Amino acid sequence: MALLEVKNLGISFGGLRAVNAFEVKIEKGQLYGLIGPNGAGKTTIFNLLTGVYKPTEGIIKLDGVDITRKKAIEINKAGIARTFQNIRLFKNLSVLDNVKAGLHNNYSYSTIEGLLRLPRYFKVEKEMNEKAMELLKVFDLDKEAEYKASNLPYGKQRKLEIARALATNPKLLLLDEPAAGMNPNETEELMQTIKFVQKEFEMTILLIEHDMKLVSGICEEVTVLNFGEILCQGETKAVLNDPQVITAYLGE
Amino acid sequence: GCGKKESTKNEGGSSEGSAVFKIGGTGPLTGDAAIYGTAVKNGMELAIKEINEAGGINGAQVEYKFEDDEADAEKGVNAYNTLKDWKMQMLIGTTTSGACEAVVAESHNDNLFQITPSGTSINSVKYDNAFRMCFSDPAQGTVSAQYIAKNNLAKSIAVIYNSGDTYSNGIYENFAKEAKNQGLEIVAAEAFTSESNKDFSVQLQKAKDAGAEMVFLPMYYTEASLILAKAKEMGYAPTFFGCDGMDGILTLENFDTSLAEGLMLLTPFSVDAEDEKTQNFVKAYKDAYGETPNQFAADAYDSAYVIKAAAEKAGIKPDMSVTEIGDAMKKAMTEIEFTGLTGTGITWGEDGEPTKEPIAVKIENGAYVFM
Amino acid sequence: MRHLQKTTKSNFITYGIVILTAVIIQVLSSAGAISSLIGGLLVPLCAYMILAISLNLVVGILGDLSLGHAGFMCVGAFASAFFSKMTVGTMPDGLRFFFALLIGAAAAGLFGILIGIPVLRLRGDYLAIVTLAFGEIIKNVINVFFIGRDRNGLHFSMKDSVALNLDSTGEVIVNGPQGINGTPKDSTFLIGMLLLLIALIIILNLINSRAGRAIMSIRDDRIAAESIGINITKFKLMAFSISAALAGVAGVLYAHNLSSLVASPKSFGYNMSIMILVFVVLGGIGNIRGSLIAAFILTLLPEMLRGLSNYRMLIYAIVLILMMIFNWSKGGGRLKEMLAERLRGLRKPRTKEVK
Amino acid sequence: MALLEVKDLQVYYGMIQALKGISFEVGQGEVIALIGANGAGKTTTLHAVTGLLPKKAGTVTLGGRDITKIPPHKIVEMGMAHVPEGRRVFAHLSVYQNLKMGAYIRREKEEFSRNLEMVYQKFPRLKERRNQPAGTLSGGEQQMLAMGRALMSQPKILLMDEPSMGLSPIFVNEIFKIIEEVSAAGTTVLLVEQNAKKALSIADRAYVLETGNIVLSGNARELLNDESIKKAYLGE
Amino acid sequence: MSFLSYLINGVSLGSVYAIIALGYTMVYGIAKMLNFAHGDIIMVGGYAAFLAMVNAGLSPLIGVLVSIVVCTLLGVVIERIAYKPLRMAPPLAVLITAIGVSYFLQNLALLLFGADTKTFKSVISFKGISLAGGALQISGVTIVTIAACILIVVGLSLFINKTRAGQAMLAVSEDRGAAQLMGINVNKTIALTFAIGSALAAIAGVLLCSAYPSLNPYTGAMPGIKAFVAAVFGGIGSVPGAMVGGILLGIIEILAKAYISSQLADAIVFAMLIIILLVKPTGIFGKKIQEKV
Ligand SMILES: Nc1ncnc2c1ncn2[C@@H]1O[C@H](COP(=O)(O)OP(=O)(O)OP(=O)(O)O)[C@@H](O)[C@H]1O
Ligand SMILES: Nc1ncnc2c1ncn2[C@@H]1O[C@H](COP(=O)(O)OP(=O)(O)OP(=O)(O)O)[C@@H](O)[C@H]1O
Ligand SMILES: [Mg+2]
Ligand SMILES: [Mg+2]
Repeated sequence: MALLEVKNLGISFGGLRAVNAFEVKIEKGQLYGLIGPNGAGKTTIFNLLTGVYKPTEGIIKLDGVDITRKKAIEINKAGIARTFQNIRLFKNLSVLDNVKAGLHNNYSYSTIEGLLRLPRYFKVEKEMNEKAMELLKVFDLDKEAEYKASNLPYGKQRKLEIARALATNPKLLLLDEPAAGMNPNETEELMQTIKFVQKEFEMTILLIEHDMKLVSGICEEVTVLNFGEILCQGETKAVLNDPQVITAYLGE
Repeated sequence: GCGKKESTKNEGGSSEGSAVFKIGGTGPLTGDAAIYGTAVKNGMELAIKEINEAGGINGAQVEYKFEDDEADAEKGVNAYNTLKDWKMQMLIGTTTSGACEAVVAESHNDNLFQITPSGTSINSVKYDNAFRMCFSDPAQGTVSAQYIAKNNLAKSIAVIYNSGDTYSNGIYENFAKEAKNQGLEIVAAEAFTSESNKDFSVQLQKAKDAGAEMVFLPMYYTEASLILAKAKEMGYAPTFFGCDGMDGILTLENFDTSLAEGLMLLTPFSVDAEDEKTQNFVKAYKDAYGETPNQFAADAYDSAYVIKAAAEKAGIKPDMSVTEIGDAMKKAMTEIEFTGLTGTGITWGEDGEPTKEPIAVKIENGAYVFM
Repeated sequence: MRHLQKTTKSNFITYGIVILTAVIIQVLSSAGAISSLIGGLLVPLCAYMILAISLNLVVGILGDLSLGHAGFMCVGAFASAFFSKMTVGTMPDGLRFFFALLIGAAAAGLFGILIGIPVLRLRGDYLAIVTLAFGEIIKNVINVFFIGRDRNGLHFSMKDSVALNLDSTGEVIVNGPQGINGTPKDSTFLIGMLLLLIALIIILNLINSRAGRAIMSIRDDRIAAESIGINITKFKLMAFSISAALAGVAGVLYAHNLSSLVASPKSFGYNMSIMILVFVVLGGIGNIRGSLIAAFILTLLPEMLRGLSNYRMLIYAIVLILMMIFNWSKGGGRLKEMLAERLRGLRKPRTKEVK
Repeated sequence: MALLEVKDLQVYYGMIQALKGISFEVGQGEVIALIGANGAGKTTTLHAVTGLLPKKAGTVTLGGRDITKIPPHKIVEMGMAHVPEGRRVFAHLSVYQNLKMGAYIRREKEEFSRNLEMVYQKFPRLKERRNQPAGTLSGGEQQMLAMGRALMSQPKILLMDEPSMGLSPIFVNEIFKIIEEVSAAGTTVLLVEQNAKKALSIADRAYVLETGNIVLSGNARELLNDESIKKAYLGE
Repeated sequence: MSFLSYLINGVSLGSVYAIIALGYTMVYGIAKMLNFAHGDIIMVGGYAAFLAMVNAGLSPLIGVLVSIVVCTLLGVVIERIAYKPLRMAPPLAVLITAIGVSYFLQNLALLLFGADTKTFKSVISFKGISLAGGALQISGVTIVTIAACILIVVGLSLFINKTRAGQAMLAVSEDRGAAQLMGINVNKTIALTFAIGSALAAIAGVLLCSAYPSLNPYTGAMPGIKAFVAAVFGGIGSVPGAMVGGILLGIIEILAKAYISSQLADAIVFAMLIIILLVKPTGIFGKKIQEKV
């Protein structure tokens, strides 16, 4: 059974049909790409998958469970975590606390235990710190653990967002243009990291990206979206050589 | 006019040696009740200056200090404590009931003699160390109802009162109680609050619809002036009956006094009174502060003279302790008989209440006429 | 963890300051070196400091502007004063005051949950106005409550005290706008300081725990917080109700310090709420220790300025404006930089810079 | 003389020095690329030039006039336009209103309609969405709007902060074509780009920024073939 | 009949709230700050007109003009001294400064003019109209106030949408940094906003005092808060919203007093406000734009 199964997903804004009849099946452990021209509806699909927008029709199933129209929190608990096209970090928290916020639901003690500083508080906080540092190390952010998140340079902020999403221990990770604003070397490094995450955490990843080097480099399959509709879907290499995709999206 | 306060100095009199009495005063000098505190401060200041010129109390000069309490209980206690640090021996205060109730608990602890010029609520003089210069709320409310019934002024009465104000509410309640006894019918009792004290159309409309012949206004004159203006605009002309807070309406700057024509009120003091005492006071006050005194100023002025009278009766000396003075004054207060601006032959009971008869006046041709 | 150590250290400095202040004042006061004015201000100071830190939980930590904090204080004050008046003489003073504290905190906390309904739907200035409205409603409604007691039990009215129909043994306990008179004077400076310390521990421990992190992440980015599974409803309500309960405790202190308690605009209206907000902003939004210091200074300032008589509130206003400008403007920033540079010789910079 | 001249520019964020005394110049009609890694100080440079950030030291001259202390709106009136990082579109205003804001310093009606036509022709998507609130545009669409808005003022010199960020490959080519067009029409361009390859291929000259210092500069074609550049910024 | 007359009274009261709210919303919408001192500028406007008319004996029209000039200057000066240094500060810091300014104006007025209330002289000589044989009265002040409101709404809307300065205001309200990049002088625009807001405060002050002729240093405080409520009610920054919000507030207040309880009227007004905001979380005219994620 596929980890993510989307059928006939659609949404309109006023008169604008932003996404129409979107379908996708992503297997466990896959690294899947979502590409398409600007305004094609990619980010909107992420928003539908994560409960930010409610679809007008369609079904979303995660690991066989119907999560359509569930609230954002429930969807996260069900196993989807994401990053945002416009970075959304907890700006005033430290880098470490950003990740620890992501650990919120997986490491638990009651508020009373926290207020009274009972032993469990210290035990769980210690575990959280260890886990968070472990994640930060993956993204080479451990040295900046105590910085305020907003003081990080852009590229590191993007990485931190991924670390935070991973901290929620998702089954499916959604990345919205993770390489935007990075130069080719930084992109290269990021590709390695994403690959590493896929392997190390046995993660299923769906990503949006305009950097074709990244897409062709790590995505196993892609879907191309155009004007809210699926233009092409399949194995990466084949799709990127599809003449339709070239005229609509890639150019040259 | 503006800017007429020539002096904001708090201390007056001479302060040579320690042979002076220290009298404190408290009341709101800022905030929206500042007008009352300022009047009390001025009245008290005027009296103490005169007393000092005339040789002081028991041969000792009097020093005084007035502290702002913003008409608030907590600030009132702060003001009281500030005065204590200054070594106050007696207190004229506080001006407003709410603050007075908090302060009197403190002064009771210290057994410090206190006379409030204008704190009208029952609890303002709850303890034996506290006396009152003005009428109490029950006195005013009850007497008003009795007066109206006795003179057959009206049968159906509407009341407009400030439900958020201790003074207004206190008078209203006692008025209502007594009205029942007197067979008067309260056809409408409409409240307002200090958050909505601009528009009185509804209250007046209800009074009118209920067919009230008289509207009783237990409130201060600033709000009453708006009510009178609105009633005129509505073409509604019942008899208006006020209480002592109404005094001052005629001297409200730029106020069209014709609006107050026919207004009746019970007041212990009237600037138009023809006795020499009042006239001298009014003149001296005008000279000093550039404005016409109201009843708060008169009560404060009297309070200072009451202290003088009682102090002389008790024979206290400035070097006595606060408690000694307190005990002596308490006793003396019940023994003196005082005649001042706000009444003649006033005596006090142990409960701190004065025996004062309110005088009913009516406004005719822009002046008070005794009835 | 270094991180944990750093915040813990900072927290203990705050506790230390509070305890030290308490000890110094207690020593001075038993030596008779404290004026009546300061002596009288001690309990209100504790109450204001508790109010400031509790409001900071909502404004600084949760990031919602609340203009109705005095309302919660009002609820705590009236609920507890009512209880104390009812039970005076039936139990030891200490026990009664303990129950009064619990009741005040619980009542205010309950109202904190009640206001949760709008809080969850509204944002920014729309929320601010609703909290303001809420505070005004509380004050207005308390002003029409009349409760009396006689041998037939409790009587209740929303009209006036006459309508209570008390018999000769009757006593009006809550008298509408005249409030509650004669509340036992149970508050002392030491109790106040103890409560302040407890409030501080609650708030600082909350901030540095799982729940606090959740609350702060909601402040920084609501959508991102939802996306990582943080329950907005739960934590917003938690912040509001804890903050309200602590404000209620401040109200209990306040009510049991003055013998007359009235829900006047001055003591429980929006002006008071704004006053508390001033403490929070001046002390630094989200900075708990700063709130304490600001509340302390700004409560004392007008009293210290009494010598200036009528100019005092004017000067207070000017000082307030100048402090804000000093804190936040470019010019003020430069001034601060200069001061910091002077200090730098003494101390190494605390924050690490991004390379 | 160069149109824009920057000398010994130093900028601080509080205690952090972001620019450590950089100098560069942009000649009339040139396309200059400014490249560098994340956090090198590119955005900071542009902000300081347009006056959005205060300068600790150094001078900036535009057309021979010292603009170091001149406020941004005056600099814009002198013919400088800036496509800022993060796009900064007026989120609640429509696309059309945003473009109108771009023409704030141009009062002429005719000029306005001509420029509007030009922008709509370069970015047909904007014409399609002219009544949509800018805040609801997709990332790429907002980027187009930010560019279009800057062009509406008919600038003498155009500063662009990563104009290709978030654009689809086909549109990245398009945007560089547009930059060339704009340049050909006589506008001087200062371009900050992560896509160094594309930037260097259309630029005349380039500067390389590293942690607040200019470490390298020269002819763009030459830099494109420079080994160290290739390694550090072109990913080859 | 009595309902009608209550309604008219509600509109009268509401029109005063509305005219105050218009000035409020102007500053609120453009400079994005809660100018808690707005009510006090209204008070200053009242005093300026009072002094001109009563003490200097000038005609009402001149009195209004004097008031407008005084308030406009005051508004600009306050902005320059107290708010401009705080351009980079968080909004809450500016809010607190505004409160400082409010205290300052109140206490300065207390020192200059004294605590005693003055009775304002209405600037409107028009007596109003009576309907239904005198049973219903619409006062002259009400009619003038409503007319002034409508004029101001139309004028402001035209100004904002049609003039360059108005466009600049729109841009500044959205993003000050980006506005600068359009060539807009942000400081000048905000100063102009304050000037207009304060001029409106002067007009509001004169009309408020004409409708409710009592003037003291605290006259503006409560109406200021009510106007704030009205502005939020109508939708923050919406000019027509401020007017509608104000009038609605007046009507609710009067009807609550008339039909429910005069003691609880304030509570009812605020409760209604909460309920309406729960149904429409951005006010009556507030635009709800979904945040793009
Ligand atoms: N809330 C909204 N209201 C109106 N239109 C919207 C809204 N959200 C998105 N749109 C429109 O829907 C379309 C799809 O937007 P979306 O953000 O999904 O594009 P995208 O594929 O992510 O593009 P890009 O690569 O540029 O980020 C766009 O044309 C956008 O203008
Ligand atoms: N507001 C700020 N406060 C503190 N430091 C900042 C601020 N803005 C930028 N910095 C720091 O200044 C340095 C230069 O940042 P700048 O944004 O100019 O870099 P950039 O070259 O544009 O990078 P990018 O490619 O990520 O956009 C970085 O180290 C950054 O962390
Ligand atoms: Mg997108
Ligand atoms: Mg940048």
